[in-house]
Amino acid sequence: MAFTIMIDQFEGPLDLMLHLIKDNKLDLFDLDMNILTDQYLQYLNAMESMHLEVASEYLAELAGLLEYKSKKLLPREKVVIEEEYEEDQREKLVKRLLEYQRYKEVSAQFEQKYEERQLMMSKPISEETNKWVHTVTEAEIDGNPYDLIKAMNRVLRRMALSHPLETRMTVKELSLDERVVQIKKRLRDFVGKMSFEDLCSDCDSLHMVIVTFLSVLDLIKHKEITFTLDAQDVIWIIKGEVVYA
Amino acid sequence: MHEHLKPILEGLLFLSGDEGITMEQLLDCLEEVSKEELEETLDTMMKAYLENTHGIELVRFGGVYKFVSKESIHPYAQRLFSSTKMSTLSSAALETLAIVAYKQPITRVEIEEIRGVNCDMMVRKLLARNLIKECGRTDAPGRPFLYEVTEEFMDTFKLESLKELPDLPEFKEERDEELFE
Amino acid sequence: MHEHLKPILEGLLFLSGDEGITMEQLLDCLEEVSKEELEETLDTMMKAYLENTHGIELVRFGGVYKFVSKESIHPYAQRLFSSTKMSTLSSAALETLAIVAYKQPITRVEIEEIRGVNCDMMVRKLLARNLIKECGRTDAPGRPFLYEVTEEFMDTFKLESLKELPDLPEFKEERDEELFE
Repeated sequence: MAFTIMIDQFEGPLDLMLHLIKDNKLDLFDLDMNILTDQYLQYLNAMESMHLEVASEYLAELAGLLEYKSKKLLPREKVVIEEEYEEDQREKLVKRLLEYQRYKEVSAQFEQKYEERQLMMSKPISEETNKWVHTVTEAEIDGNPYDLIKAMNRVLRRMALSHPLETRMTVKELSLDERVVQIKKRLRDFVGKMSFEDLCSDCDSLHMVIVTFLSVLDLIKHKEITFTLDAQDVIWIIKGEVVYA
Repeated sequence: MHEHLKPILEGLLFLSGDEGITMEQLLDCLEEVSKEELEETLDTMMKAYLENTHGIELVRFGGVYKFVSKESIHPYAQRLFSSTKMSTLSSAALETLAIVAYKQPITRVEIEEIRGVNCDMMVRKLLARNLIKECGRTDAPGRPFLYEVTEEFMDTFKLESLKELPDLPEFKEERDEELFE
Repeated sequence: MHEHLKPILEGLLFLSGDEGITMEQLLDCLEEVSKEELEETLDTMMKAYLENTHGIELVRFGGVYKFVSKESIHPYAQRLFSSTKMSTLSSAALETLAIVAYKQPITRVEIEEIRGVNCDMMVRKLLARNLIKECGRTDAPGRPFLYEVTEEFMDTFKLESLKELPDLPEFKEERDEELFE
């Protein structure tokens, strides 16, 4: 599947999801979470493979989608699936998408008004008014240095911010591929099963945890590892492919 | 109608330029005139300036009356004046502003919940552009700031007041309607 | 008469404010129009604005056409502009003063580069209020004036010397450090 649209054309994960829903003609009111999750994941993978930075927000939402999907995929006898919980999760997402869509749509009207307004111009206050302004004695001006520094702050802030509003702020983060290599290295000499928590012991940010999680999914996909969940919901990572008995 | 008021208002509004004048300022200045008389006269003037024979119009955005040139003048103004730069607002900025306008007072975290992305930088940019402002804090942990839109926001989006905001679109299930097709 | 010209001229003359527009500028801007047509239209407009229903008039001084307020509205203007907010400095004035104080000696163009808006008017206001003063010229084309703050500025802001001004914070392109909340 060819992704011709870049991630920075989206205002965030919800925007991307709305695009995928529309593109795949999904029914927002009867949302097929499987298709959405697959498409979303494919999209992010495509971005990663083009070495495009994917903002953490996208990964955070992905984690939610994957959680939903993984609960559905896991063998029923192994996990107690709470249907209600799942429906709640799905409804919650749909509600968020609907809410977001409202503001997205209405902001198009704001844009139109904004453009109209830009075409209307005015003039500065007339010089003539100086002579009346001047009737106020200078002594009445009550300035203090703090007003000055505040004013200068405003100026500098505006200058610092006058870069394109679109600049995306992302901290340089570990990529999925780099993390996969790291994890493989750690598992090479390891015997037995390692908990996901242990695997994350070197993570210093939520982003890294998510990348680790994605790496695990990737390794599972390539049948390099497999996993089990125990009664306490701890994820155990096992090297090699395990056939469910 | 109060014909004698019209030239006074026209002159004052012309002098004040883009700073404009509020109703309160006019009431202070023209003590003998009632608010109703002023509003009536200003309304009549607004209508009169909308006529094609005029190149300027009288607007009231965010409670401030001012004269502005009409859209139709813009191409000529661009030729005549060197600095008629247009600035743009990104769709991220527009989205964030729309959320604040409909939900105000609102915290940054609440904006982020709706947009699904971090809005720290965006909120600071909109504050710097004076399109939103702080309006108190909530009692929630960390006592986060509440934000609301400014008069400048109203001016920027041609709004007299927040009552003029377009209705938020409702997205409803369409399946029911399909049954009757 | 050239009715279609009237709104265009009204709009452009309004926008040109105190500076006004010369016949040459108008001819450049409205290429397809002859000088005779323009003069005729402007004459008609001058007469029309002389009517009592208007508070502004169109004048031509030294070859420059501009709108000015009529004498009759000056008493009202005096009340409006001396009573409102003029005892405090506007934020635009504060910003301009801050830039001069921190960067002096500085030209008007340099101030404009920092503020991002035309500051001609503001510089003149601050000169008129004796908060800034000329202090020589640069060698740049047009030999623009340099400005610095005055003793009166120091009094107003209760400063003994400019060294007392607080240090400026550094504004860098900030990275979002609160990505995870």
